[in-house]
Amino acid sequence: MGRLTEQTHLTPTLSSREERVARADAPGEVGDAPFMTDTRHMIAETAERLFADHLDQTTREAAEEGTWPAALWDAVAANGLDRVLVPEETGGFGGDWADAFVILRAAGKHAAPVPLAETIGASWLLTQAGAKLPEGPLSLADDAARVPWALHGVCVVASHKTRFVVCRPSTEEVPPGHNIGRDPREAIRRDFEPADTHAGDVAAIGALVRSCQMAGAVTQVLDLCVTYAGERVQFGRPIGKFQAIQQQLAILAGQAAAADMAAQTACRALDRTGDARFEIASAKIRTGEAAGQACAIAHQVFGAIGFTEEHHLHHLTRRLWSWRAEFGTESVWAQRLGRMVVEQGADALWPGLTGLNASP
Amino acid sequence: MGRLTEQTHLTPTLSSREERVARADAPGEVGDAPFMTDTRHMIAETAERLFADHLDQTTREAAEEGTWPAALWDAVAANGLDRVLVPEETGGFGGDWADAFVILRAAGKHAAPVPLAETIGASWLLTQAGAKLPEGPLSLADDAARVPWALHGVCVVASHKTRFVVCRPSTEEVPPGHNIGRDPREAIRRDFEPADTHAGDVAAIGALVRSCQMAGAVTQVLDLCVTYAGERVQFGRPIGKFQAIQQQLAILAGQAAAADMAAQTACRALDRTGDARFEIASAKIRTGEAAGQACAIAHQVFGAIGFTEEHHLHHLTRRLWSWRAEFGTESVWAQRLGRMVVEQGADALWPGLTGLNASP
Amino acid sequence: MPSLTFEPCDLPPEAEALRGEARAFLDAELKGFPVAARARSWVGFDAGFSRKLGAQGWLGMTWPEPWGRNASALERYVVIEELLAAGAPVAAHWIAERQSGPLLLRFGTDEQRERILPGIAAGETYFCIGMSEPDSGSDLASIRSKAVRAEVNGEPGWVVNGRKVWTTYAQHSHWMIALLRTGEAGENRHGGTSQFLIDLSSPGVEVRPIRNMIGDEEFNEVTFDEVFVPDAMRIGAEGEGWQQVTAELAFERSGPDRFLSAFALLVELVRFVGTLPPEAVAGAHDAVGRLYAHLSTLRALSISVATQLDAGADPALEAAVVKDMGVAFEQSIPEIAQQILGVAPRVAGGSDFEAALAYVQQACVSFSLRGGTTEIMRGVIARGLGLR
Amino acid sequence: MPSLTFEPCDLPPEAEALRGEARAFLDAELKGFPVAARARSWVGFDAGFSRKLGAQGWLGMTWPEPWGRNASALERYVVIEELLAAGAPVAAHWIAERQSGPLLLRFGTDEQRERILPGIAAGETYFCIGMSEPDSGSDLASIRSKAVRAEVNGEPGWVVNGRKVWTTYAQHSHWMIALLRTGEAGENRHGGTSQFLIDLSSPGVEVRPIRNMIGDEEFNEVTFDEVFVPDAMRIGAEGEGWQQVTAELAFERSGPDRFLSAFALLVELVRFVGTLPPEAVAGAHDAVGRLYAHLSTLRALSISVATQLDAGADPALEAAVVKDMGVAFEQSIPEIAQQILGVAPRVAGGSDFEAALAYVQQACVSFSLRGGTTEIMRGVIARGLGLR
Repeated sequence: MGRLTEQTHLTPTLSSREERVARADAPGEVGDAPFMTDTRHMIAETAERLFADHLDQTTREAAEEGTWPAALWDAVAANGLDRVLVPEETGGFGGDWADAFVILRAAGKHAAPVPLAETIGASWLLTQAGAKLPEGPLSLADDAARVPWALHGVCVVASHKTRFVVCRPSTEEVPPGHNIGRDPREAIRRDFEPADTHAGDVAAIGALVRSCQMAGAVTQVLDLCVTYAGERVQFGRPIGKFQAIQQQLAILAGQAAAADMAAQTACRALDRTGDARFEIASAKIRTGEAAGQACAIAHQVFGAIGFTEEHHLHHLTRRLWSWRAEFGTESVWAQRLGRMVVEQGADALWPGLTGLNASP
Repeated sequence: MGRLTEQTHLTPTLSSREERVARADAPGEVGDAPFMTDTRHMIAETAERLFADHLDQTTREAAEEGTWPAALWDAVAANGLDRVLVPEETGGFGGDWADAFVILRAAGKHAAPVPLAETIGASWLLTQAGAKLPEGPLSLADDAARVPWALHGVCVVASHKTRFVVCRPSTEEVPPGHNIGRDPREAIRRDFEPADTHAGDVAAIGALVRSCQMAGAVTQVLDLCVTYAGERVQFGRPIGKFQAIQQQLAILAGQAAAADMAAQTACRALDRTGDARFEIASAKIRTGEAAGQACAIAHQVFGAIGFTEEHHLHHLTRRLWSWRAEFGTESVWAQRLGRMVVEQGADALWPGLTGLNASP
Repeated sequence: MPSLTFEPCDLPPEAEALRGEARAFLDAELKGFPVAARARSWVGFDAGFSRKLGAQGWLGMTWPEPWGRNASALERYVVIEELLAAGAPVAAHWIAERQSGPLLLRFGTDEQRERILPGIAAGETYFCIGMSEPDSGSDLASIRSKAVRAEVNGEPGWVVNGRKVWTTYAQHSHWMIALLRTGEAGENRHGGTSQFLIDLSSPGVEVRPIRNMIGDEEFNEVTFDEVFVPDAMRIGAEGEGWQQVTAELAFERSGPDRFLSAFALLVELVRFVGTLPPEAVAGAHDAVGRLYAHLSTLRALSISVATQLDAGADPALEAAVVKDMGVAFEQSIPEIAQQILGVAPRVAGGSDFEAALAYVQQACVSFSLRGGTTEIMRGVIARGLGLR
Repeated sequence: MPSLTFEPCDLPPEAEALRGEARAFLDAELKGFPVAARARSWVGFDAGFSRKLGAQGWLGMTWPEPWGRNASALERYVVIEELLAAGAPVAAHWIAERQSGPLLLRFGTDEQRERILPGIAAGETYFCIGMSEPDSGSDLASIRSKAVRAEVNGEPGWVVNGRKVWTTYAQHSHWMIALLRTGEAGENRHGGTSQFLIDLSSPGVEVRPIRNMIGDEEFNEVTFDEVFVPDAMRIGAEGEGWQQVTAELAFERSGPDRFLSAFALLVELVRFVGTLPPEAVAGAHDAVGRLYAHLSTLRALSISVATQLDAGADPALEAAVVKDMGVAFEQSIPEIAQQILGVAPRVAGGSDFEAALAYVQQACVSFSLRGGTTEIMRGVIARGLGLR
């Protein structure tokens, strides 16, 4: 077993995982075990607890000022969350994207200021390409002008035309930069000596991990809003009793459900077939749209309180705005997906959606 | 004075019109007389009364089945509403687009099934081009595949590249067709012998008259909704007492105000400078968007009642859907307008909006 | 906080196994069926087609023997979504098979089942639902049509007076399941109503079709003037009408008809975009991509709810969420199509795509009326979130 | 039906005559003023700039002599819109000149006017507004901060205790106009409050800046601990506070700040679209065209309301409509910009456009908080329509 088990005293059995993989691979077998297996529940709880334990206001503020949250990352690494997709033979947990999803969703819910999504995505690309996996946190970038945590000396997996390269940018010449989420995004020089390039779609994997994070953050925004609407009194009653607020939160609940489903669907598709181009594009579009609506509704519900530094809401909404745009906005992915749909043809639309491509 | 005065005993004085025009032409003079002059109020009232008197359910249904509403059109023509923009010298009323606006708004409010907007627009184009004005109702078309009232033997002013032609299509070879508004829109053969082509932008004038009609129809939809919401009781009180309905109708009120203002602004710009490219594009975009929102909100408020043939609402909403798309959808005009805005340059945006193009 | 439960689910192999068969059947049956007719889908009434589906064993398939063959709700789900995606005319049997049959299985008597279910399963017996009244749209507690106990020729029963509106295809239906007042409402406003099976050929029943704004006669007004209904035709317990109806409404909310009503138009939209020149296509691709993302997500959510229903759970909140988003999705399609098409849809005289667009543009305003308005759906969701 | 009145209006020549002058002044003063700073506009605090405006005679210009020069509200409108379009830092004098001065002219005493108005007109005296409290956001009837009659050193006055929140730039302001409880609310919930001028340098006043989520210290919490306020600093009649405040709120609603807050970003957006390659530009043109249509219409509506105000009418309903649509417009800009830009806005390390976008993306959530939330605005409109 990977480190996750050793460190947290969870006891998922390897045999159950193997069984499940075997079933999914069986020819003609479309069904799958329930998404939330016991193992996956335990992974989710571990991640939840870890972020809850290590993230307080002070840590967040320090991270947003540029301090590396060492204790948090060390706990992540000690529990092997960053290596969830790395095979056991090479020291990882040997999980799949459905496992990665519950970790990334938890990271999103907690707006965790560490490159966990980047590390998970990069480690998968490296593993798929059969490349050596560097130690420590990794970055993942499809744009040399905004590389996550480049200043912190992490190793970068960056897109290079349709392939990718691995590099470790010198931190000395990198000007600091950050996104709206106040997570570091720095420009790196492109004149590094690339090692060999590898096959792998950085933009797609980046879009996938961001979709998973957004699913978590949107769900958490809903949670904050519903709780607040039940507590905050205006005009003599909780604001959640006003029909206008109720209608807004009903919309938000739908967005949260859609974001969660879209991201999970993409993870499952990638696990199952290795080709999730349609599902990843759909996930980035749908979670991004949900993110936009969630931020707008939440700030409307919270009013001035939600606009203060003191309230937790903005840790989520600022990151949602950033994640929406990173690794391709909804427009970018919608054009890509729309082109694929149109190219496969109108009469293939339904067969493609249902996964049955020809009448028998 | 033109026929409008003779028939309806209105007494606008020509001198007041001339004065106004003179003032607007004065160099350095930006201000204008109030938009709703007494004359214009009388024109509006005449039009309102005329449509109210001549449009009942039977007339509407017959018109939508293809019967020419002769009594209605004769009243329109007898009052000279169709010739509002034709100079007095050639037998018209000698009005301006601000006058035409109040007529077209009334026609829109009443969803009048006659080619009045087409006739007003076409007569203006012909007059501007110094061309002969044919007798009777006119059509106006920027698409030979959907010519308003072509089957009724009206004379058609049709776009021809960047200019226009006048023709009278044979009704024998025209297959019947209609838009969602159930007003006739027929395909004509393009192999007619065009008379000389004339200078004039059919698409722009078509967009302008449709904008004015939409402004009227959206206002009327708001009116119907507010009245209905005050009367219809559900769960023990008028539905207008529910906050969710109130919020929707507040949105609708804003849309109606915006549509009305955008259409009027375009009419005024055309009267004043003869160049209203920005304002007409803005009007078609803004009234079209208002139309879309108005239809959605109104049908939501009215529920099943509004979906029946018996209720008046659909006479308005079906035409709004049609008018939105005719003479260019919002997208078509937005791309055209966006290109103009970008071409004049970012630093000309504010000077252009305010009509002051250079610092002194 | 009460939370929404949407696990991603696959349709099981036994359900997927039906897909190819259904698709082949539909390919053959609907060969040459025009796009504008496909766009009508579950509003298209074709008794002959319904009988063929019955002959295939695809109506009432989830019902227990001897009425059905005990198929899972997910097998039925596959058949239904194939029907809707093909734009098959399913209106004739739609309500009978989806709502009335299940209601009788749950609350009906053996006599009622024996008399009625075989006809539904054969695609020959059609139903309409009598809930709304002129003065009660969404507010079912305010209904006034009455059933009063009476005995006629020695048979115990009820005399019904009143009026029902918005009854879909009552003019072609054999039966109505009517919600009628049989007593006082009581404190919670929801008591005092009962459900009845009313034979629409009974003396005193008058059906008046109401043309809708598209020109179709889909809705009807049904008037009852001293109509005798035998007590044997009462469904469930006296006074339990509201509870039974509420359960019935939940069946309606999360099926594939909540996002596939306009699927035929979507197919034509994709076809049209394929013909656009390269310089005009970026915006159209953008729109198609977003529509696809919404549709695929809605389908995954709907399958998740269907799986929960099949497992005996009560995902009422989740069903309301799917309905609310499904309606918003469907209503966005004509808007988007029109902006992409760049010209006006036409009722007559234009292309198939234009005609389908014209139909859906008008019909889509009614999508949100069926099974609860948008305000009501969002109220249900808000209650589920613990806000009400 | 009560209807909205929006006549199209031109700004009169005497107002337009100021435009060139204002623009020339701003061109000179703001040379090299960075885009990200312009995007802050009415949140940008610069006392030196405010004093320069005062020296130009552009603060309090509509006030009667001797405080102002009796200019029309439309002359002021032109100056204000030029300031906002240029993204000038107007926050220092903004509230004092727009709300506090007019309030004192309407309800204040001669002594109050003499003491305060000259400083406002000179751009030297700044105000904040103390309405909201921790437990009353939009619900002003529920305020609890109290003023109790007292005499200190023979001077009649009031002792104030309580806490105000969301007071914009209280830390830089000389005065607060505070709404305080001076009696029981009474039946309609709106009685028992009065307004006071509070010198923020008084003993017992504590101002604590609250950092907002962008990192700015714009809002403050102000605590009053036994603060003495002379009776001469009461504004208007005792118990009339709510009525006065309601009138004051209406001033806020329809000005050009309701649709020009993000104008600097819009200019950069147009500049950016000008650099796009032809194959990517159709969607961007589409977006720019729609934004322009909205902006030009909002401006026409706003000018119409300003003209009605100038003519002494009370277009409260129309003002609420402009505010509601203006906020929706402004909040749509970052969304659209981001989809067009295609990459993430950056707080640091990116272009001017990216920085401005990052600022507006975050700041725009606060646009709807100022002068009444969206729900409240729509409630005001619904009341105007006769629905409430």
